Amino acid sequence: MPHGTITTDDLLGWLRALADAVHEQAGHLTELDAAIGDADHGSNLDRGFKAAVAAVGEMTDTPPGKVLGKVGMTLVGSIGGASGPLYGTFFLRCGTSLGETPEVDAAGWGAALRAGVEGVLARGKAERGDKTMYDAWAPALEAYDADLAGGGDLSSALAAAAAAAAQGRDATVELVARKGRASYLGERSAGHADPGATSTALLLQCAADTLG
Amino acid sequence: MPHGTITTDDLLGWLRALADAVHEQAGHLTELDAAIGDADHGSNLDRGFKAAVAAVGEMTDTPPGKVLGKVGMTLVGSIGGASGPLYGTFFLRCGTSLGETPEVDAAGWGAALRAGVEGVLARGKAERGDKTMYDAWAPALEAYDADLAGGGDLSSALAAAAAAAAQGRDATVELVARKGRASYLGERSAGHADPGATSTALLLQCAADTLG
Amino acid sequence: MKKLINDPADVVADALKGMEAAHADLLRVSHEDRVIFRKDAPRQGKVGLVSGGGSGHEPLHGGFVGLGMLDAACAGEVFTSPVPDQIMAATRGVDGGAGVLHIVKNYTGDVMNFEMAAEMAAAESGTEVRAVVIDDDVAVQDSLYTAGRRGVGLTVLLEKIVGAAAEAGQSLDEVESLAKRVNEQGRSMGLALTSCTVPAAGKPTFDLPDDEVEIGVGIHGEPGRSREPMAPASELAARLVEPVLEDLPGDGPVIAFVNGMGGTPLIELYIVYREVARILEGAGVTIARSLVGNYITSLEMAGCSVTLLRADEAMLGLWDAPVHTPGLRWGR
Amino acid sequence: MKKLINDPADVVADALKGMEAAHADLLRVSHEDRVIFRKDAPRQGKVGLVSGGGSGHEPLHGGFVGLGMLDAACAGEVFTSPVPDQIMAATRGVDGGAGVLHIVKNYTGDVMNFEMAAEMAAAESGTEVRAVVIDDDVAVQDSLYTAGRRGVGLTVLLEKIVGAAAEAGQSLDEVESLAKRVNEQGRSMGLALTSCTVPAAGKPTFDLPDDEVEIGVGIHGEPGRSREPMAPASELAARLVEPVLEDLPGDGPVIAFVNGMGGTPLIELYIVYREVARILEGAGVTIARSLVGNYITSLEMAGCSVTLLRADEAMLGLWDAPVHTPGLRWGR
Ligand SMILES: Nc1ncnc2c1ncn2[C@@H]1O[C@H](COP(=O)(O)OP(=O)(O)O)[C@@H](O)[C@H]1O
Ligand SMILES: Nc1ncnc2c1ncn2[C@@H]1O[C@H](COP(=O)(O)OP(=O)(O)O)[C@@H](O)[C@H]1O
Ligand SMILES: [Mg+2]
Ligand SMILES: [Mg+2]
Ligand SMILES: [Mg+2]
Ligand SMILES: [Mg+2]
Repeated sequence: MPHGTITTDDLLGWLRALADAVHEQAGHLTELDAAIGDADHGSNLDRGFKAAVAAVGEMTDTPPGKVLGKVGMTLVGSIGGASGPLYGTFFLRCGTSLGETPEVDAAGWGAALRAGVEGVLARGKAERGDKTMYDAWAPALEAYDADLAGGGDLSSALAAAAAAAAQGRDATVELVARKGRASYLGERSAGHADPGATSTALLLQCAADTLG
Repeated sequence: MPHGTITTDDLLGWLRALADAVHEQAGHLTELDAAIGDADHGSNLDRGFKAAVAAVGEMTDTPPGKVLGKVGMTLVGSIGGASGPLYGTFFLRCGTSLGETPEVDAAGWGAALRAGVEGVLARGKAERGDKTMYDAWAPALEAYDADLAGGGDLSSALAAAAAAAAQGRDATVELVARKGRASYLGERSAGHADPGATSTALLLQCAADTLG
Repeated sequence: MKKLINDPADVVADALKGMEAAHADLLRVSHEDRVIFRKDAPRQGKVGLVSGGGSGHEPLHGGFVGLGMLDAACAGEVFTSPVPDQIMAATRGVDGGAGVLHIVKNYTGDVMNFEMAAEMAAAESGTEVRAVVIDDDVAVQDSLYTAGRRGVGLTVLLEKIVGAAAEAGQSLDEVESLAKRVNEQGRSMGLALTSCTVPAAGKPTFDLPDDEVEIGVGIHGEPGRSREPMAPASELAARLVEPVLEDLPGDGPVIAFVNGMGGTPLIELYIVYREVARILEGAGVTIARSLVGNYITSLEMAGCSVTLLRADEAMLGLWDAPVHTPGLRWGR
Repeated sequence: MKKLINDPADVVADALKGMEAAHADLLRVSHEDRVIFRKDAPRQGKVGLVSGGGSGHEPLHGGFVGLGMLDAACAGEVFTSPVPDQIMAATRGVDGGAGVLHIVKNYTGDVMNFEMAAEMAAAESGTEVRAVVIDDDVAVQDSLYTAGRRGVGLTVLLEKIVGAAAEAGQSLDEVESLAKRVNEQGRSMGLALTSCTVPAAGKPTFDLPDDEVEIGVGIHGEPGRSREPMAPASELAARLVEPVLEDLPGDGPVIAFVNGMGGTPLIELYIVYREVARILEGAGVTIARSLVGNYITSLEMAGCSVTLLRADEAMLGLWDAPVHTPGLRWGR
C-alpha cells in the first residue's frame, strides 16, 4: 500500500485494475457510444488497455514516468479512433511530466495530471461543456488541486478527483455535444452520458481505489 | 342465370368473380407460396386475372371459345413464372376445344375442361401426387365426368368438380413435392397446401358459383 | 417492409428507368417489353445472347448486358420468370442472322416461358433459337423427384465466358456447346442468414431465428434444404465447398466465385473467400481466377453462395477477354 | 447478431487475408500493419496516395488500391480510425520520392491519428506529407458547434479523380490542390432504413421502427439528424438531393453518385437513381457521369446516400482515365 507516494508497482496495480474495469464495463461504454456515436468506445478501450498492461507488465524496474510513456505509446498504437490519441496523449504527457522520479508524491502527481489533461486539450481542442471526456478531466483536475491546497493528501485528492469526474460525467447527460461524433446529432445528443467522460471517470475512480 | 348452358356473358361473369376472388385471396396464396416457394403466386395470379378481365371485358359478342383463348393469351403474357404458362395453356386449350359454339352445354364444357387439363399436363408433366395444381385438376375432371355420367346436369357437375378440387387441394398438404419450386425442399415441403392446387380449387369453386 | 421504392407494383418498371438513365452509353431499354438491350443490338453476324428471369437478382441479368456478355435481358416481375412476349421481343431484337442462344436458369417457370417463346419465335420468324438450361445448384438433388437442380451462381460465369465467345464471332453451334460444357463443369451451393422480402408480398418469405442458418438456399428466398445452427465462417464455408467439390467433375484449376446474396457486406464475403481458398488449398485445387461480390442476389437476403467452375484454358481465356457491362467490366 | 465471420476480434485480419487471396495480382497486404499496398508500391517519382479509416465501409478504402487510385489503404478496426503506426507504415511504403498525400475523412479520430502520423513521419524520415480532409456531408452543420461536416460519399469520387492525377505524374502541389478543389465542389447526404451491427458490439447500433427512416445518417451507424416517417423513394430522394443541391457551389455538369449503405439491393439503388436523375433534370442540372452501387458502405445497413460533384473538364477527364482496383475498374 502506498503511503502518500506512487511507485511503479502502484502504477502497474492501477493499470491492471483499470484494464479489468474497462473490460467489465466495455459493454456499457459501447452502449453509450451506440446512443450518440458509433458503438465502439468499449471495445476500443478494452483492446487498448489490454495491450497496455501486456506492454508494461514486466517493467517493474522502470521509473513511473517511463511506464506511463509506454502506456501512452501503446494506447496510441492500439486504440485508434478519437479516444486513442486522446488517452494516448494523456499518458504520454503524464509520463514526460514525471521524468525519471522513482516515486511520485501528491504534488508531482498533480503536475502530471495537469500535463496529461493539457495534452487532451491540445489534441482535442474541446471546451468545457462540449460533452467530451474533457468535461470529466477538467473538474477532476480542479478538485485534485483544491483538495491538496486545502491540506489533503494524495489519497483524499485522488478521491476528490474521482468524485468530481463522476459529477462531470453525469453533467454531460444534459449537454448538447459540440465535439466528436456526437456533435453530428445536434440536439438529439442530449439525454445521454458521454462515453469518453464515462471512461475518464472510471479511470480516475480506479486511480482513487488503487493509488490512494 | 344459365340453364344448363354457358354463354359468353356467363363466362365473363365467371372471370370477373374469379378475378375478384383471386384478388381477395392473393395474400393467402402468396403466404402458401412463401412457405414452400417464392412468395409470388398471389401477386402473379392477381396481375394475370386483372389483365384477363380487362382484355375480354368488351368481348360480349365473341363466342365463348374465343373469349377463353384471349384469356389464355393474356395470362401467358402477363403472369410469368410456372403458373403463367400452366393457367395460360389451360384456357387456350379450353378455348380451342370450344371452337365457335355460341353456347356450351354440359358435355361441351366437360370436353373443354379435359382439353385444358391435358394442356396443363403436357406443359408441366406433373403426375398425380407430385403436389401441384394437377392434384386439384385431375380429381375435378373425374368428378365432373362422373357426375354427368350419373345423370347430373351442368350445375351439379360443376359443384362436384369444385368439391373434388377442394379435396385434391387438401390432399396436397401431406404430400412431398416432386415438381416445381417446392420440390427443392424435399421432405420439408410436406405439411403445407400447394399454392397452385389452392388457386385451381378457387377457380373451380368460382365456376360452380357462377356457371352452375 | 421498408424499401427504397415507390409502389411495389412499379419496382421493376422504375428500376429499368434507373438503369437506362445510369447506363445510357451501354444500354437501351424497351420499357413496353421490359427488355434491356445492348445499345448496338442486333450486331450483324454475331450470335445473339438472351437471358432473363425474375427480377431481384441484380446485377443479374440486366447488369450483364453489354460488350462481351449478353445482348439482351428480359426482366420478369420480382422472382417471377419473364413471359414469352418479352423473350420473343428480346430474341427478335438481337437476331443478327447468326442465331440466338437463350440462357435459362433451371426453374419450372423459366423453362416453360422460354420454351413457349422459342416455339413462337420459330413459328413467327424462323430465327434459329437454341437454349442452354443452367442447373448448377448441388443443394438440390437432380432426380426424378425434383424439378432438377436450380440455376444459380454459375449463371454469372457462364454469361461472361459464353458472352466472350459470341463476341469473338463463334458460331451458334460453338457457343451452344461451350455453354453446355460450362454448365457441366460448374457447381454451386448457397446459404442464407436472413430471408428477403418480396415487395408485393410485403413481409419476409421465411423466418429464421437468430441462431440458425438456411443451408442450400436458392436465390428466390425459397427455403433451403436444411436449417442448421449458426456457425463460424470457416465451418459455413466448408458446408458449401465440400458438397460442391464432391460433385465437381474433372480436375485442374477452377474459377472460384464467392457471391453475396445482397444483404451481406463485402467484408464478410472476403472472410468467406479466405476460408474457401484455404479449403481448396487443402484439397489441392488451384484457383486460377476468382470473383468476390454481389453478382446474383436475392434482394436484401443476407448470405452467400460458392461456385466453382473447372475451367480449361479456353474458358480462362474467354474469362479474361474484355467485358463492358454495368455489373462486370474489364479490359475496356 | 448473425454474420459470416469467425471471431468478432478477427474480422479485419480475416478479411484482409481474403482480399489478399482474391486480388494477389493487384495488392500486397502487410498483415502486421494492416495496410493494403498497391502491388508495385512505391512507384518512383509518383506522388503516393494513402487513405484509410475504420473498416466496415468496403470496398472503401482497400478496394480502391491499385492503378489510377490509391497506393495504400490503412484498415482500422470496424468503424475505428487506424492508428498512427499503420499510417506511418503506409506512408513509408508508398514514398516514391515525390511526396505523399493523406486522404482523410473528417472525423475527430481520423484527423487526430493522421495528424500524429504525419508529425511522426516528418520527424522520422523527412517525407513530404500533405493531407486533404474530406467534409462533404451536408447533414452536418459546418460550424463551431460541431466537429464539422463528415467525410462520406465524395471520398470515392475524390480517390478516383486524384488517383488518376497522381498516376498521370502530377506533382504533390498539383495533386493536393486538385484534392482540395474536388472536396470544395462535392456534397453528399445519406439516409438509413436499418441500423448496422458492429461485430464487437454484437447488437444493432440503433433501433429504427418499421415506419421510420434516419435522415442524414453517416457511415458508422451513427444516428442521423432526424427521424422521419418512411416515404416513397421519390420523396426520400428529394430529401437527399435538395439539401445537397442547395449547398453545392458553382454550376455546370455533375458526377451523380447513388451509393448503397450495404444492405440495400441494387434494384432499389436504381430506383433511387432514377428519382435523382429526375430531380436534377427538373433543376436544370446536367449529369455528366454517374455511379450507382455499394462503394462506401456501413456494414449491412440498409439505406443510401447521394453525392453530387460539380466536375470541370479536367475532373471528368481524370474520372474517365483507366482505373484497376478491386472495387472500381475500367479502361484496363
Ligand atoms: N475533440 C475531442 N476532445 C476531447 N474528447 C473527445 C473529442 N472528440 C471525441 N472525444 C471523446 O472521445 C469519445 C469517443 O471515443 P471513441 O468512441 O473511442 O472514438 P470514435 O468517436 O472515433 O469512435 C467521446 O465520447 C468523447 O468523450
Ligand atoms: N410442373 C408443374 N406441373 C403442374 N403445376 C406446377 C408445376 N410446377 C409448378 N406448378 C404449380 O405452380 C405453382 C406455383 O406457381 P407460381 O408461384 O405462380 O410460380 P413459380 O413457382 O414460378 O414462382 C405451384 O404451387 C404448382 O401448383
Ligand atoms: Mg466511438
Ligand atoms: Mg411462386
Ligand atoms: Mg416465382
Ligand atoms: Mg469509432
